[in-house]
Amino acid sequence: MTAMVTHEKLSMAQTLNRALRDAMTDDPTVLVFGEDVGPLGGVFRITDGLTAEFGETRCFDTPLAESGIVGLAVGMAMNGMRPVVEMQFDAFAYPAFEQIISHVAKMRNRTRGRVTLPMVIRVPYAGGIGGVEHHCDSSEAYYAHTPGLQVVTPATPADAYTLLRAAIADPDPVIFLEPKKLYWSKDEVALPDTGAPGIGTAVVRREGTDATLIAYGPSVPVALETAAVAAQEGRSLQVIDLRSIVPFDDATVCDAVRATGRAVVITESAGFAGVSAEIAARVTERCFTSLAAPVRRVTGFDIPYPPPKYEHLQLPGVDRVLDAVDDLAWEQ
Amino acid sequence: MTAMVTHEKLSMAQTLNRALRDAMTDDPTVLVFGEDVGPLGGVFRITDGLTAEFGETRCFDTPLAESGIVGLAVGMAMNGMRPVVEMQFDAFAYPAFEQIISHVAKMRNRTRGRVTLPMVIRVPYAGGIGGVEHHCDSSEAYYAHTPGLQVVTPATPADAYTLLRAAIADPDPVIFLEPKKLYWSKDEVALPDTGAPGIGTAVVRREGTDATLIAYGPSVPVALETAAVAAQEGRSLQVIDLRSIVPFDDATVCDAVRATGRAVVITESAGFAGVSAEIAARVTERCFTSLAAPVRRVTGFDIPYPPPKYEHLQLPGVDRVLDAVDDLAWEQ
Amino acid sequence: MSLLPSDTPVTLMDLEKPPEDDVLLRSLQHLITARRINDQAYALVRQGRLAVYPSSHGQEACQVAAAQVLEPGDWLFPTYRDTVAAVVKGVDPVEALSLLKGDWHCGYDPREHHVAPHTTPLATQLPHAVGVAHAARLRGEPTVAMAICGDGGTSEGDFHEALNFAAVFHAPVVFFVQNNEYAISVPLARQTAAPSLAHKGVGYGIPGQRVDGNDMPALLSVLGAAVERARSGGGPQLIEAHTYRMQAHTNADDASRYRPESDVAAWVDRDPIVRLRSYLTERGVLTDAIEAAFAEEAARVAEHLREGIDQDLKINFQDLFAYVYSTPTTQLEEQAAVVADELSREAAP
Amino acid sequence: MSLLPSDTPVTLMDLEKPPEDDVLLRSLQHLITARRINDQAYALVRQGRLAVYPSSHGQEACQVAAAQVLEPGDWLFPTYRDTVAAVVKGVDPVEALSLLKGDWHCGYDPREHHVAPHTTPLATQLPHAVGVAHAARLRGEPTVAMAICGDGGTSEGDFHEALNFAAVFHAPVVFFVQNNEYAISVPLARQTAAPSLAHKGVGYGIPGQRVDGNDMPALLSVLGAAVERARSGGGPQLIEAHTYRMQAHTNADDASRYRPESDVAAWVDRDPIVRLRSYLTERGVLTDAIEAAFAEEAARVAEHLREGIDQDLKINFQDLFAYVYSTPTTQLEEQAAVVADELSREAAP
Ligand SMILES: Cc1ncc(C[n+]2csc(CCOP(=O)(O)OP(=O)(O)O)c2C)c(N)n1
Ligand SMILES: Cc1ncc(C[n+]2csc(CCOP(=O)(O)OP(=O)(O)O)c2C)c(N)n1
Ligand SMILES: [Mg+2]
Ligand SMILES: [Mg+2]
Repeated sequence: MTAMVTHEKLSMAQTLNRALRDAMTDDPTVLVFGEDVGPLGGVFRITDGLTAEFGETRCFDTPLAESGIVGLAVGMAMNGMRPVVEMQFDAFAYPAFEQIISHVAKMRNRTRGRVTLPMVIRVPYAGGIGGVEHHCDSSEAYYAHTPGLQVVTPATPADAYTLLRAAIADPDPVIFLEPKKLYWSKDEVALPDTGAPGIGTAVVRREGTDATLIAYGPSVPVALETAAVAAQEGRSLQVIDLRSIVPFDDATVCDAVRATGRAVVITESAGFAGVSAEIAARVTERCFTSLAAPVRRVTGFDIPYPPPKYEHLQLPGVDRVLDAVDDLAWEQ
Repeated sequence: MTAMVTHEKLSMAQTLNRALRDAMTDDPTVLVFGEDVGPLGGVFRITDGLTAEFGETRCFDTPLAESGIVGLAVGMAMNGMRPVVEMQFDAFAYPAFEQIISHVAKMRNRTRGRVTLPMVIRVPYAGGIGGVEHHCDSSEAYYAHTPGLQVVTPATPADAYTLLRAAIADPDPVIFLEPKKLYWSKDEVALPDTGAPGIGTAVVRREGTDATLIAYGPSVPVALETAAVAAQEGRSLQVIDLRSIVPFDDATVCDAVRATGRAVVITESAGFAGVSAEIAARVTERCFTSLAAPVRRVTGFDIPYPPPKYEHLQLPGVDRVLDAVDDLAWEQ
Repeated sequence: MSLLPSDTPVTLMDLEKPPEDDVLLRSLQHLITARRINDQAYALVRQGRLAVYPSSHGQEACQVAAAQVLEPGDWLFPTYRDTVAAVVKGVDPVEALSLLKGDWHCGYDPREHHVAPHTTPLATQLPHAVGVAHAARLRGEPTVAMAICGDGGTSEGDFHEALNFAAVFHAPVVFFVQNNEYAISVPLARQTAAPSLAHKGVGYGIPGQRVDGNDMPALLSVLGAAVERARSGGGPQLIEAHTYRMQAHTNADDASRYRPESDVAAWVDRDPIVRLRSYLTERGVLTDAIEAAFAEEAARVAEHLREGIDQDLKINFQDLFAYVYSTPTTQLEEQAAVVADELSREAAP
Repeated sequence: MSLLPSDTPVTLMDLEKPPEDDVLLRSLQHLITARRINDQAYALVRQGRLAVYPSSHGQEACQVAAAQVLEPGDWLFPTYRDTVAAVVKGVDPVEALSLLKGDWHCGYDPREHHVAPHTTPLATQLPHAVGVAHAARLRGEPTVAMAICGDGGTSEGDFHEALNFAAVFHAPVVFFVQNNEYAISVPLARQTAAPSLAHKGVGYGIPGQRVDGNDMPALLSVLGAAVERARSGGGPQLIEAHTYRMQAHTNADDASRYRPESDVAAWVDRDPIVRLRSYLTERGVLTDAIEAAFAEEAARVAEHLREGIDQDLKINFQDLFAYVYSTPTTQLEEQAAVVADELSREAAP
């Protein structure tokens, strides 16, 4: 983590808003559009004030149609703009799936680099906010499995700023997943230079020597909390925040696991064929001889996201992670 | 494999057609619809003759709209029918993604079992046929990661028949993935009772003692061919055909790997966060102490499916699988 | 034909053949109960007993009409905003609101009253309605499907595909667009450049009609005729009702960010209940006694709602795993065992 | 206004102001070359030198007109069937066909002639056209986007969303529907119950027009006017050209399974080339010498195509990994190394 003296206590919602504002100020081709992002400022207020400040050609509401929104962004990116679009909630990005998979992810490749798509698709995702059905999906695996997309997800207000600025500046498309439950979490942040690294780099959020917890987005605070509890019980857990799912930072993750010899991967999404499976598989492939125990996964169950009153049972929590840590063949 | 005396040499396309015909004969609520499935019989002729035999209320063409097709099927399934719909190619199922993820997969759960959807979505998938872009996607991970879907894929004409019949008879939705390149592969098959097991069961396609190759759909023949070559080199490779990705047959797979102590997973799809990652991760979780080497994955690269003249480089082939087998720490 | 008067919104249309008085009295009773449910639910949210409520306050005439014109065997496809329509079709309001209480997603049995689970992903219920109607038609049943969506929902691809499928298959569906002028903060002008949403029928070969969405007799007449046309082989119908969202999108929304209060005020006079009440009073069929009975019934329903919502939820962790498939997979059984083990250790002293 | 004569398809429309003769001569030249490309490509498939070819044989007037009415700065959005339109807009036919030869997906540089990569997922290119046009408009550029789709494509959700976005943003897009009566085997009647596809404009507030798709002067006139309306701030336009797919969907298709040859025969007389040729001959502007020159030019292009397609492909495995991202990820570098290693071992003695 950055040792820089910070200047303001800001929520992730605020730093995301600042990132959009600063990017729009610096580059007139940056445009923001989607559903309710204009005068309302987005249902999470991430685009608050942008229409007022930059006018409604720079930040505007579209008709209610996600495939149209992403398709419009593709066309605008083909013609000199840097669109940043908002999908209102995770599950409401699904109508845009064909545009994302067949065009956003592939345009550069199918034109042999002649047409590039500098665009960002912002998706508030995951649960923990007591939301009703279709408002809490963890959809990262769909994107992460699709070659040609970059998939990024911040866990801190500082990362939110730096990663969103990097995503907007990137020549290629980025799926930018915002953990809804962290929108209101605050932190001291220095802007615009937070000191955070860019896309593709994982960071060690907490040092530890006994085992490595690997997490991203909404699961990072769970990992940190678990490490704090474990420390009281005499166990030293290291916490890695991936920040970027694609590209994946093999070096940081594998160095960490080789040092501790044990790992638990934590994700909110359903486990089966999810990002947690990829992490477990690749860490095992690369660190097998260093592993004292198989990499354990603590994930959402393989069920549709449950109703609000049941979500505490679905979400990986400290106790469930501690159970997994306990399972890591300590008797050896 | 079944020891039954077989009666006919049939291609997978033919047994799929037979399965549809027999299901429609047995159950008047079974309907087939999609694009070009009527008089044309489907671009792969899987629905050949059904309109002629059952009339155009039982097998019919729809307007060209995949979300509409799947949505129509949901409604018909809600009202007493058993629709079997065809997506013309893998990538052309993406427009139906929202319907599949938010409705097909969730209807039973969100209505606490009061509304069930007995429906099958047939998707010709994967490559190896020299197809142009959007005609060779391996899309199984998107479905397999989605709780509430069953994901099935046959590798033999017999399995094609039995699994499709089982899928149609199932009370819950099934994504039925048909490996395009195997449509024309023939085998002796006894119909209707092929002796093949139903959904959820993996089978050992070839016995072997040194290592286990785990494959499904289009990769099964690759695994078998590899095992044949390896046998000549003195290595005994066991081949498992998953048949059903969801539900996953942990027992068969893990028993096999525990016995050989080594495993290679083969899939055509991009490796990152794909089904191969899940298999590697869960086999490792469950068989860690039996493993002499990390489970290796041989998969498509993490690139959009390449042009026809390049596909031989992308597809897992015998040599690449043999290389992976060679890597399984034999010196131990 | 349009039944939307352009300049006299506070009176009712002169209908050639208005609905019978007893039908309209039943409508008024429903309207009064509907308003009461809307306001009660809103209050429950303020008290923290419901998580959120997308109210149909001001749109009750659309809600009541959509259900009142249906036969028991007909299907209703509601959105998140159409709780009251579901209730008029027969669903217990407590069950209809259990989703918003945080209990299991669809609180009612859709098959009991032929009310589909209320749908949130916009316009995705429309193809389902076509499927239900087409299946019924194949079996020779006289079922009609009433599929509701909002003005915003008309922009989604599924709206297009559903209307087109219905037209091509000549399915007995009435597509009922409640145009309340807003999709959350986005006004109709950002949703379409067409002269009306009813014009969208033209591109599918579906007859489209506009109607004043706050005029109960006109709604019954237009929707009733549409249902009968659909039932008798006339194919799908598109009806746009022009109404207004009197409150914020949900209580979580702040409408002052995007529309002035004065806009809302202009619609107060067009309140569907006031208009129907004065019509029936003028006709001399609405007495104080009847009004009192309606109010009492509405109060009873509100009380039932309060009590039902107040019931403590019994959380059963098994429910998480029980309904994903008809037979749980071994994977789900293993996962259920994890939770069972956790809970038993928590419960242990 | 419709420029589609209902009963006199073999003559041309009487236009008030037909295109100038020199424009039409250029059209004829393009038509002759276009036909030649179609037939050459078809032959190359039969010879196994192209994998597949969705021919626009019979639809060449649509192809030529769509490109001929555009300025160099305007964008064309073709489907898989619109190779010839791309060529008229400037793309080298060898490059345009490299996808179907099995070489890299998009054989040409879309930015060079403002021709988007031909799109296979139906209707998905339409929102892109809206985006390109809207971006140009925001920058004050006079660009128009010509977005082509088929009759089948109009049923997709993206068609709806694109037209609606274009209308709401008043984007300078001409949506050009080539109604060739079939979507593979599915006839128009299964695609829509609307009186015409041009009627689909009504639901978006977009003017829709029908035109005889085999009448070159009418197409130039209608499409040209649409482009100019779009360019001068008139917003999006929808044009349906009624034409016919004379051959199977692609050579891999067997049209005899779903349509009788006699249907096709009825369209032979309406051939757009024959009709334009006789018109120009009657007007006395088409001489034998000009015809000979056109034929020579077409032969030259066909030869260029044959030679280009005959070139052996140089497969460079690095290309697999080079264009996924602007900077390859470490994962892709590792994967490229796997292939490099395999190839080097194969090459080793
Ligand atoms: C596919 C999809 N995209 C976005 C949303 C988020 N959302 C919920 S309601 C709403 C506005 C809908 O407006 P309208 O259709 O007019 O219905 P109303 O709320 O006015 O009744 C939006 C954008 C959603 N539910 N589904
Ligand atoms: C989304 C999608 N679904 C299905 C297909 C498969 N497909 C390719 S062409 C075609 C028919 C298209 O018909 P139409 O739009 O009329 O164009 P035409 O081929 O007649 O030019 C179909 C179904 C596709 N390319 N994309
Ligand atoms: Mg609305
Ligand atoms: Mg066509």
